[in-house]
Amino acid sequence: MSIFIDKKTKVIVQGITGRDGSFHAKQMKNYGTNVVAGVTPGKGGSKVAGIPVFNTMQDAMAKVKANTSVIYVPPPFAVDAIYEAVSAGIKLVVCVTEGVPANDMMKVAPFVKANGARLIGPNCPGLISPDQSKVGILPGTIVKKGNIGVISRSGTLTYEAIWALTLEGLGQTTCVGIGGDQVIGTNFIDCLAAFEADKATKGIVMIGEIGGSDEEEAAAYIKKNLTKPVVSFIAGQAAPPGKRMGHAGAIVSGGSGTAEGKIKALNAAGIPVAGSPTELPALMKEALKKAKAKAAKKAAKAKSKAK
Amino acid sequence: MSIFIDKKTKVIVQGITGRDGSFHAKQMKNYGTNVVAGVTPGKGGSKVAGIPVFNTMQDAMAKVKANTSVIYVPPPFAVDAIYEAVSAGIKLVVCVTEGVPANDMMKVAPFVKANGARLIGPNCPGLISPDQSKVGILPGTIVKKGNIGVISRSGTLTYEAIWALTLEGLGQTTCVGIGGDQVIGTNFIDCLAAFEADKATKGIVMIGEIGGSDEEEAAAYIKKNLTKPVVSFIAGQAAPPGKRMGHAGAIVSGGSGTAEGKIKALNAAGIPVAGSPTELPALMKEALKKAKAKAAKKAAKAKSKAK
Amino acid sequence: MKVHEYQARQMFADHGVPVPNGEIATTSSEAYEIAERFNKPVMVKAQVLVGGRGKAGGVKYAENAEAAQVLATKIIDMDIKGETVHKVLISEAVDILSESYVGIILDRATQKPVIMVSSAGGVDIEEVADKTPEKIFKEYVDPVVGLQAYQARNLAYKLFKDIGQVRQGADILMKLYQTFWDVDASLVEINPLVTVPGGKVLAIDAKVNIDDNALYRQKEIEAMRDLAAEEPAEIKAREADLSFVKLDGSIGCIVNGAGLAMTTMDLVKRYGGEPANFLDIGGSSNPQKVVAAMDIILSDPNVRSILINIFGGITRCDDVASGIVEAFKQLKPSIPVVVRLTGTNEKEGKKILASVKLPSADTLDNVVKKAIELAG
Amino acid sequence: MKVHEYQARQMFADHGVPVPNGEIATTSSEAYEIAERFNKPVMVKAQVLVGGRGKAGGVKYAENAEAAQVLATKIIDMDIKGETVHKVLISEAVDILSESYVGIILDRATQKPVIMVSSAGGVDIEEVADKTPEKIFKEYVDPVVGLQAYQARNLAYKLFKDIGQVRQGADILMKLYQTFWDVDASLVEINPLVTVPGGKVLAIDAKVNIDDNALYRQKEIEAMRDLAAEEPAEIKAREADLSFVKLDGSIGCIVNGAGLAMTTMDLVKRYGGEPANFLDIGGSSNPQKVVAAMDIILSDPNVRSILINIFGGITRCDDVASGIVEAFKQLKPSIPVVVRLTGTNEKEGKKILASVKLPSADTLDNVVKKAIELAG
Repeated sequence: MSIFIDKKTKVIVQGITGRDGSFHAKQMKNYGTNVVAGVTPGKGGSKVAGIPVFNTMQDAMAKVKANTSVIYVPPPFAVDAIYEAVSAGIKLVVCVTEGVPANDMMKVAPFVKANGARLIGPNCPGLISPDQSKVGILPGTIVKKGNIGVISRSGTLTYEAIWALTLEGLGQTTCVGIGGDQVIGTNFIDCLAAFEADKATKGIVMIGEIGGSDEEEAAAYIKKNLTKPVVSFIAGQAAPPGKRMGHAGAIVSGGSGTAEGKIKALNAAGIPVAGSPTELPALMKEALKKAKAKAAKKAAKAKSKAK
Repeated sequence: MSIFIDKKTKVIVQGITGRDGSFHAKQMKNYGTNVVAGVTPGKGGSKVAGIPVFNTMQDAMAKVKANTSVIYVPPPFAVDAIYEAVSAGIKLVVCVTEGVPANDMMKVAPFVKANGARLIGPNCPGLISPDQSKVGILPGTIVKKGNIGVISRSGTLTYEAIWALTLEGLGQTTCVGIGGDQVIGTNFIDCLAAFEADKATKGIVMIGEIGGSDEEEAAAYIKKNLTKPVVSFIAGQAAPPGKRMGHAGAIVSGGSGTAEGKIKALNAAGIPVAGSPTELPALMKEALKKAKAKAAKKAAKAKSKAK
Repeated sequence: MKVHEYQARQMFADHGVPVPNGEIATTSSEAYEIAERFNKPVMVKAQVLVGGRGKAGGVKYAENAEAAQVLATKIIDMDIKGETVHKVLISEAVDILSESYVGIILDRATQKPVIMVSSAGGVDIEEVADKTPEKIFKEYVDPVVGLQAYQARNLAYKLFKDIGQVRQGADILMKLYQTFWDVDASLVEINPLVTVPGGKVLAIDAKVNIDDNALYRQKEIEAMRDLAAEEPAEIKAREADLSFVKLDGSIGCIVNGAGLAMTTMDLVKRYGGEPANFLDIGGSSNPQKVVAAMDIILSDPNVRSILINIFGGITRCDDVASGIVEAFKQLKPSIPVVVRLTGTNEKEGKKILASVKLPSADTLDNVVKKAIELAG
Repeated sequence: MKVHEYQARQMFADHGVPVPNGEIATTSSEAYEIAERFNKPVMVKAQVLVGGRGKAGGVKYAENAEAAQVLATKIIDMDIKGETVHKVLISEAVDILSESYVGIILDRATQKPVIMVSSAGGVDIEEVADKTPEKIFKEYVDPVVGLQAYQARNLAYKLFKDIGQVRQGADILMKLYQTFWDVDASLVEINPLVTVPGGKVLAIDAKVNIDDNALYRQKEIEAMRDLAAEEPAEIKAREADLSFVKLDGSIGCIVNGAGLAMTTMDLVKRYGGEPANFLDIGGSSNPQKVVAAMDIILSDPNVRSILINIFGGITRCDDVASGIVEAFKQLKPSIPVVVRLTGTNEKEGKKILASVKLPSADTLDNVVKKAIELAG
């Protein structure tokens, strides 16, 4: 099992004729993702890697029945692409594009929700459910099917974490990059809830970074709602305050959003935080062991009670 | 019983210090409506007819726990008053104000819905549940407690219809003026559904007028969903096309929205349409008789089956 | 409120919608000057608020300035469906390769603006909608987020094959929607939107209706109101803040509330009379409004009786009664007036009215019948 | 992006927010002229992008033009927290009766703009938020419908007792929100918003930060960027489309991806080194970016080793490797460089890299340790 994407995922690539769009359309197709169409205004009727291209999402959806789209169009057109996808009936929109103005995101994010769809991103690497589907730019070579869920605000840092897990034999159910911007469609809590509900997922790796209070809120949520073990890593301990560290969302301002504060909140919620991404597998193994022991104890107790 | 307002209705009057606001605040209070506060910016701390006045809805709601508000402020401020009421936690907003731009209404109407509230109006006389509560400007003197629900796009025409019913002994559960504008918060179908669900209501009078296709849609809805008898009147048979007849919504354009078309649609759905509002009571009595006979027949049938 | 084509095209141009060069002329010599300055064939277009000016001969092609002058002479002062032409638009003529229709209105059923386009442009769009609805394409706009570029593209693809024209068309739709929103329009229309040699897309007609409720914040547009194109009685009514529509019958009607005013008219017809007007004195009416209403109706020579039908609510019967008494003092009507007063402050009203000794009626149907009877 | 006070106050003024008269001076004689023209006491205010200029002596009161000239002489060329003052704002001094704080930022938790006000203005608002949070009042704005007048009133009532000032305050908040939205701000702030004798409400300071992601459509604002207030290396990095932040350590870092770049810095610290910078070459990187990155880092005399950490995804290892080879050719670095390449096209990348014979590492931790070791 998995969250958000699986074997039934049928993808339209918005901006399929661009450099990134065409490259990753092929990568997704090669991985086994069911890429059913692409859209680029003015390029309707052509093909990219055998994938039919349409002028509009409306045209594409009239021919193919997709449930997911992934956006590679430049920032000035990315928000329009989100509206277009949702209005055409797409239920999961993954926006890879980096550099979308926050004002536009504040308007489109509630629109997506009001229409019963889910947006992942923007400024995100997308998601992958190993051996099932890959939507976005996460490299298919570093993942492995298994029972760990991965959530991250970052891109390449996520690859690092996934790769560390894979090397240590900890495969994944789904890896989700939620994006590094201030306003994003799907946050940690949305993913945590989905992983908690996913039977195949046994443990969760959550990778945060400086800026905002998403990790603090996630920590509180985990403590209250999650039965599955979570381990974490927070990037940006060495970042100076007041400076944007690449991601629009990665900025410590006025003493809030620091790595220290986040680690403290996570530890207080009983969530182990790794000192390096490469330490995540060991932490996860220990957490799984503890969870198993706890479950066994509980089962034993229940059994003895039953007697 | 009743719909939308009853003994538990607690009202804040927005624009209570104006000419209409103060007059109708008193009228409502005299009728027995639980008017708990008024709001006029800059007049906080004063009183109107013993009702405390606050500067903002926020201040008012901090002191009194109202669930309903009624708006008498001038058109340029009416939409702000709707936002203010809903944001302060009001669940039923009645906007009496006439002359609100359609553009503003198109924006605020979905906001009200998204916040789980109901807007009635604008450009409406409000509503009254006889002997329970009166919110708006409907005269308390013409109604009588009973089991007929009244819905109307009009103001004084509604009084005419109610008065005719009252004179003929047909009392009302609730009378709702939904307003004469193009964009309104609550339409015929919303009210029809509420009356259908209200046990005390035995029959419904629906008063329409030229313009739009609300009556046609209501007719289709009634045919499909209503078990209670509905009788109707449509104003504007003598109206020339292309001219706005007072109400912003009362205009026949391009051959659509005619009284003829509406009457045809209603008749096709089995709904009798009166030639004059004064004929409504007779039509309603007949409809009630028929419904009773039908119910008796059904009961008898059920009984015979049970044997 | 309706505005003239030249005013609407200015609103379009202000928002970047491409329109041909054009200027307004009120005399034929002005028409000549403009056409000469353009130094191109022009269209001479009557500026009237009624529809169907083309069929009525109000839109003509002029090869040169001389021809423009001749045509302007013919068109200025022409009567089109009762409206006199006072101005003509002199607009550069273009070679038309294709004609489309583009319109935006408020869709009442969805409570959203809807944009409609059809490649069957230049003709009566209602006929297209009626006979070949499949030729009309629509996009509903979420009013809180506004028209999105993809929606404009979706529609533009229905009008054009060429990607350059699709882009122009989509851009025009975005700008037209912005116009619709900015001017508080209840309708904006380009019919036709044309393509010309070289591939350019142009709006060669412009229609805009404004939401009357928004005029308080559209002062510049309100100032465009063409009083010359209106009934004098309607102008007077608006100044007195009355809702008034002139009709051709003999029974003058003064009513409070639009629905009741329509119903009163309907009943006049039902009982064999013909209403002379729709007149709603509105909600919180002051006595002066009644005087103004009476004055307006009395100025119509067709009127043979007046019925006043008041169901007091927000309107108080005593206010209306004072107005009636005052109107009798000031206007001394020579035709019969019948009054029905009921509702808020009915007693007080009837007391006041006793001084003028008018025939009265107690029900809606009776006051109508009485007025018809009195009209003879 | 930060803009100067005088630029921010212009944005406010353009939206109708009342500000005292003020003009910018780059020399003390200009300061004299402006103050003389105003013919009133003025404030001489250093225009720097760093905070805390008041405490640093960059904001002074001048009774007359002579005093203004003297103060301007002192303030111009002053160093405030590493930033040199090049311009001073000469602004009419006002008698201050009360000071409030007003700010709008994007609230990440609710994903809405939040307006914050406090009657405890003129001081460090973060201290107020920390010590007396009950003195700060907030309204969250629904971004699709914008700030509503009632919200502005709610807040204005928290700042003022006088209804006239409440109205002014509410109006200023509406206009400030419009500014926030129109300029794509990530922050707008008035601290303090003051009342003066006669009852007028005025913004006497102005702060605006712009969302970097929106600069593509805020060309006029982007042109306001003060290159003199920035690190030359940061300017160079922006021109090369690199995310770069200068730090004080000795280990230069070139990484793809912001999260990984931060993590690399964190690990440098963890393993006993000090990072010289944050540098993210971004996603679809071309070889030239690597050359530019290397150039920027080599220009920092503190740097003693460079680590390149690439996890290929959208970035391809072969592109980066080509860039490294090219950088070695062009720049001939004299300090050690250690490279870790993994992910997309790793094999091809390593093949290309073989030509320069660099020390390499296969894991994140190892490349960091190696760089520290090489820095000595």
